[in-house]
Amino acid sequence: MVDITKRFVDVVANDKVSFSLFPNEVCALLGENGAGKTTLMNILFGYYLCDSGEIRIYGRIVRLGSPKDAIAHGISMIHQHFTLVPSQSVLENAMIGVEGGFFLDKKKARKRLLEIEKQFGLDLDPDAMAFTLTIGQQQKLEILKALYREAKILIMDEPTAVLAPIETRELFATLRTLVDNGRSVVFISHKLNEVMEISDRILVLREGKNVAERKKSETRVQELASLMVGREILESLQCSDSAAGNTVLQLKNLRVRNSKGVVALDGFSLDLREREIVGIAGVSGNGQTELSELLFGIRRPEEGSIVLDGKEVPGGSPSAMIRAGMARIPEDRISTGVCMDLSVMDNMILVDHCREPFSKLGLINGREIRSWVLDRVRDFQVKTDGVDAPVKSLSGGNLQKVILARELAGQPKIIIACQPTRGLDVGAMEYVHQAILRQKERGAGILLISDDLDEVLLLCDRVIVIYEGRIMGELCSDGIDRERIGLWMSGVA
Amino acid sequence: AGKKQFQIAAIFQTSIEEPWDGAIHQACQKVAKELNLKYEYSEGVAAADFEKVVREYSERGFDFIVGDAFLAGEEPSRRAAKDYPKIAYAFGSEFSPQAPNYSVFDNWIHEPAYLSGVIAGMMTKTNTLGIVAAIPIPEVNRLANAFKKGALSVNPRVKVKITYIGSWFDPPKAKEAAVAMIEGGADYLFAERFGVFEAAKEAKVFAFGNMADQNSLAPDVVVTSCVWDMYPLIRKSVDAIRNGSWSAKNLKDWSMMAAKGSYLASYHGFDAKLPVKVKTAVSDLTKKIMNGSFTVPVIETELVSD
Amino acid sequence: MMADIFSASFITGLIGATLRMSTPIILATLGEIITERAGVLNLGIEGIMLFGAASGFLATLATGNLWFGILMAALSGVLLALLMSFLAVNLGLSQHVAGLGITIFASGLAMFIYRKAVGSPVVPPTVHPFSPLAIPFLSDIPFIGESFFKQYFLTYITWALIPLVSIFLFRTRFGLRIRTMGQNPFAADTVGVNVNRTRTICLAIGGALFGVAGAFLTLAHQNMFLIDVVGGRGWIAIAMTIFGNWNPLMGSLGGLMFGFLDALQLRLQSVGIHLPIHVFLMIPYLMTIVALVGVSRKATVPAGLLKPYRREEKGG
Amino acid sequence: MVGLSIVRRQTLPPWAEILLPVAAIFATLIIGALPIVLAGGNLFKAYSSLVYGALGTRFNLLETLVKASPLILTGLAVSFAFRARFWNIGAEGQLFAGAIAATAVGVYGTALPSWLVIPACIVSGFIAGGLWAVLPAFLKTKLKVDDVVTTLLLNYVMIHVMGFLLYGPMQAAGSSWPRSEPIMDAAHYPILLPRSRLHLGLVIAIVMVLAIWFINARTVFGYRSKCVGVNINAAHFSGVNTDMTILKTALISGGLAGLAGVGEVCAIHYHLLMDISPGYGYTGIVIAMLGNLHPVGVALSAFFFSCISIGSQTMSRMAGIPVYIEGVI
Ligand SMILES: Nc1ncnc2c1ncn2[C@@H]1O[C@H](COP(=O)(O)OP(=O)(O)OP(=O)(O)O)[C@@H](O)[C@H]1O
Ligand SMILES: Nc1ncnc2c1ncn2[C@@H]1O[C@H](COP(=O)(O)OP(=O)(O)OP(=O)(O)O)[C@@H](O)[C@H]1O
Ligand SMILES: [Mg+2]
Ligand SMILES: [Mg+2]
Repeated sequence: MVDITKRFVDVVANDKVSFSLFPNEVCALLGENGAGKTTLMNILFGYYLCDSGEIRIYGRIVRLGSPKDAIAHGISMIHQHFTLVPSQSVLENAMIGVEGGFFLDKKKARKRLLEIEKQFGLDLDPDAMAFTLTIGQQQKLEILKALYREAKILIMDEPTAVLAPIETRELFATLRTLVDNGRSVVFISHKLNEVMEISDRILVLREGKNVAERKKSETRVQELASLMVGREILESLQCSDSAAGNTVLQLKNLRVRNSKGVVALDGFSLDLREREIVGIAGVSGNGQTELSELLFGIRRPEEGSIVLDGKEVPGGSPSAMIRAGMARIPEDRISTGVCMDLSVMDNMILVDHCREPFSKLGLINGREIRSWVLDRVRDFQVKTDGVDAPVKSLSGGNLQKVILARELAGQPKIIIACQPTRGLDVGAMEYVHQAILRQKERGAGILLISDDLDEVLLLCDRVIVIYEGRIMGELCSDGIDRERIGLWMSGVA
Repeated sequence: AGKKQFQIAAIFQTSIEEPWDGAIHQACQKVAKELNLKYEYSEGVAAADFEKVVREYSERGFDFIVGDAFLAGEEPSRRAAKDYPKIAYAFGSEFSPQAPNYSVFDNWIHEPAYLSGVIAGMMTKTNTLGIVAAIPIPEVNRLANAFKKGALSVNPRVKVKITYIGSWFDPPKAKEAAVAMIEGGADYLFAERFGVFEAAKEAKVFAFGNMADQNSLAPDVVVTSCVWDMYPLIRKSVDAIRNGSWSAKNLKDWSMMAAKGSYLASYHGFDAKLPVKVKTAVSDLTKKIMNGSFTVPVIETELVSD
Repeated sequence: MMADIFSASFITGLIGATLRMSTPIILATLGEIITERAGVLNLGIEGIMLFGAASGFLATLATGNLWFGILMAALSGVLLALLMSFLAVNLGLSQHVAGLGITIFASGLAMFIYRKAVGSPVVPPTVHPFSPLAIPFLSDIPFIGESFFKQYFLTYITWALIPLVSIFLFRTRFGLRIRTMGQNPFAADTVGVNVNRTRTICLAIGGALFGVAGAFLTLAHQNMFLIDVVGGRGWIAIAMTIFGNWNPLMGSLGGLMFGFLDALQLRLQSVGIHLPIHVFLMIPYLMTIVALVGVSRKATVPAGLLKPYRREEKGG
Repeated sequence: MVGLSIVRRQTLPPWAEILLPVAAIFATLIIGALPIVLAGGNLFKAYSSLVYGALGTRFNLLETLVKASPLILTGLAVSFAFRARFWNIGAEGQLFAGAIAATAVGVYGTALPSWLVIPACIVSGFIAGGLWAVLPAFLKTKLKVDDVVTTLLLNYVMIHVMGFLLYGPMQAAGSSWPRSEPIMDAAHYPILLPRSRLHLGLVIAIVMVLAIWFINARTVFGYRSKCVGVNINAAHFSGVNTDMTILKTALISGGLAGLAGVGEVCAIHYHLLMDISPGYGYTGIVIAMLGNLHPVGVALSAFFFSCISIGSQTMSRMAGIPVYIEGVI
């Protein structure tokens, strides 16, 4: 790809970016949120048309007008948000678009799929419905889809953002197999350690421009981080080690079923105290989501009780949780965190709008709200065109800042943070981590639910590992033993 | 009247394909052509727009405004008539005329309906007759009852089935209603609504048309039809307006057989098929009705299948 | 009276009528299922059916050929569906508005061309319609022969279409693509399936079925065209689509239920059982709502329904 | 989630939001021209007579305003519901419900002091229409039943309810037609201008436009209803009682449609009949979308539709074009 330029209405997402990829290599694409990585890859995938520049594949200039063209040239892309159809089986998902004849020949397709699975060591039941798959399995399915289309070039947009360490390791093994079999991979990630682990070559973008290209052997994490952000990053968090206080959240013997009626949490108990960060680690899909839903008040426990700040609260009421002083940072920012079509101001006030002085007797006090939101935007350094800009115009990091600003406004006693840095670049991640630590210093009890073990280990005072809805074990920060945690996460006691 | 061309306006709540409004429309057209009058009409006038349309014609100086006022048009047309006492109004209505200028009329075709009942009663082999009707309102019930009375007058053993299809226009449904009756044994059907003849044709039974001569729809099936002819009514009204003798009246007499406002249509192909006995009975009765020695009873209650 | 109801002829007649009356509803439901599976709610259905009824009738009136009429009905259904597609798929207008607009437009146009063609005579023109086709041998079976195998050809076709549409949706390449884009158009696009084109094709198939469903009313069940022939059957098909959980078999079952209640109601009247007609006419609607409550929990609403699909490119 | 990410960063510039409906109007006028030409009409004459018919004389203008009143109300009803993603296709049935209630008060409420009759009609009509909309909203929130279908089906149920009443308990004595007794004089909406049909309904409609504008812009409820529409999960998560918000939205939406029905009974027909609305509820959907779901936009587009409807009647008479083209346009 040479001199690719892509403009959206008001931003230049790619400005004369050049990029090349060689056979048998993993090339990483690095950059802050909004640097233009996804855009560049979407152009390579034929999903966007570039305004100028040219694309050459094996030396020949090609025109990629749609994903169909790209697929024909052996390019497949696995998007950040998976493109699976939940109500269809693995097999059906894999064969869409390359079904062969008029009728679906599932027998033949299945044979081919199983062959591919064997060749690359990916095992998935072809008849499983996509919605029953864990995130890691869904990703395998995406890779299978690509291989089913005989992809030579595989683009993966932040594939590890949603994976647990074990899954990441599996993915990397798969990627290695792919590369050894003559495929090339473009790997986008914000996790610099991973980038250093898997890639052969690293390309850094900033504000839509090439800034640097490094061989893995010639660089270090620190250098990459400063290349990305344009300044030094010091992920050395300092926090006064004050003793934890009274218990603010007590979960006793909870049993929770998920929407499919399966028991997702069983016999789950936990104490959270003031000035304490407790981490929940585990491979995703082992009850973390249900735990967060329970604490957010959108799911009811079947058994057990929740005691918030000394008072027992019934499940199933978000407002009861909020009233009891709980702040919630949701896992899925877009679908449960914000209203994408509404302005920064509207989103910022979502929780507190019915509190005085923001509203009185059912009437909204626009002036109060505006000045308060302006303060918040300033405090949290949200980058936006103004408080009236719709939040969908914000980058992922800034979106998360809006949520933090909103949730941390009321000096909450308890904070439930789910995957708070998923998809964020190192700069934003640093910011979020610091915000969490500041809350701890202030006296809040924080429950951190994260698939990112590094993050959990970095921030938490205690780590609880769950597996299939049960607590496998608990460790204090001074006795951290990665090996043990890894075993617990895979269900070995 | 005067030097200015005489102008008629008609206001219809349905489209002019609907037989009731169609009858008025045809008559107006005929009279307008015959006497070289100006004729304009509005069809499909929504209930909410009725008053606007009446007033618009009144304002534009039409001499004679006719139409169907049932339901939505009643009050608006009467209110307008009060405001324009010089203009003559005649509306299809279930209520009384309103002095000085608002007359009412209706489809008084119970007489031919009675006659067709007589034919059916004499001809039926199964002693079962059927009526497919729209909605149980007086205009419809009147015909259904007359048909039944006519049949019973010549054949006391006859049983009459009736189905109201619940709408003015749903031929497929009317057909299904007819099929059901035929399967229940009916062999002569009174088709108050469109849709019946197809069923009769398939099952080789017979039917009577309504409102217009509908023989052409199914010549093998339609014995005869009860025709409503608005021509005499419109013609006589125009004459009365022109010579200044217009007053608010119930114009129903002009829709009766005696005034040729309704009649039994020609038998067409059935002229040869009907026994002489039947034809004489009908023509005798017709004479009696015309000269007033026999009056067909008007019953407007809802009919239920025997 | 009760004896009438339990007589064999009442029951065979009832079944026969049920099949006839449900035919247009089932046809339209199948069309709507295909369209909605692809992610487009076509509220133009009522108007397209009416237009099909008119154009099919007029074509037959002009040529005397019934199959030509059916063909024209299907074609005009396709044309209107393409207009819908242009508005709702290509321009991405709200599917509600585009659909209702099509219904208003098509109803007006149907009446307009009908007037143009035949004027407004006292007695409407008629055609010689399809007659019921008795299938040899099968129609001689006692009871069921009379009700099931003496039907219009189009009714047989409709019944054949139910499994065919199922196979089409669940067993063919095209069906897989349709289901995919109804659930997740983005997924379909990223595997190289042209979302908008496929949606257009589905709309066209649906439009053809709507047109034929309308023509069934004027060319088989009846032999004339009148303004209200369709009488809300299109809206019922929309309800049946959802009632049937976007499944051709279940949707057709719903259509059958509707036909049954209507037929039953007419037949009870003719044996003198006098129900308050309006209460009775309400029942099918209420039953549909009750049924919806029952199925809603497992409803698989196509997630892409109502959402126009564009790549960011076009919007930006 | 995926769907969201597609439209994620796409905002239309504000001029496009205004231009789009205008373009739509022009498109319809051009498409509408086709059959006019086919019918052999003179296009210029046709459109000028349309404008004349709608606005040309005092009488025509006032008639246009008369027709605009119910259209504004149904348009508002739909827009208010749609804003909260409550897909209310049932304004027609809610209008009927309001009309029935107003008639009941207007006919049987003889014991009421006369100054109270009109307010009683209005309130009961609002409540009846509202409750008829709350039913599908309840099914939606509690039982997850699709609201598009239930609201649509309930229209038909209401038509039959009305049929039942008008052929049964509410039928006027001495009439076998489906009509009620006339409402008492005290229930007649006052006429605003002499020698016209312009009535209180227009004032009510305009007050409602302002009220909805106020609710949307300034109240907690309006804000919640907007959030629920944009992302119900996020709203629920943030402690908004989403079920309650939808139910209240439905109540107001149905109530507005009910008011349209009250107006038709108390100012146009003075009794209840089956054809009380020529599809005002359905037109309301198109009006709401054309008005961009904004109350002022709704008022303008309702006025526009009223012009088209009134004007095209004149057009068909003057330019010799069949009235069915009205539907086409
Ligand atoms: N469809 C679009 N319309 C308008 N602007 C867009 C669109 N897509 C992306 N952008 C803008 O282009 C820039 C680059 O976005 P892109 O998604 O490529 O960033 P990224 O590097 O992938 O970021 P992240 O790390 O958050 O995934 C951003 O400023 C973004 O707001
Ligand atoms: N698990 C759940 N799934 C779906 N909906 C739920 C669930 N739990 C609660 N709801 C609904 O969400 C809405 C908001 O509930 P919530 O309990 O927060 O309101 P509340 O606290 O009772 O009332 P208020 O808003 O007056 O404070 C309620 O209408 C409730 O029925
Ligand atoms: Mg990205
Ligand atoms: Mg609440």
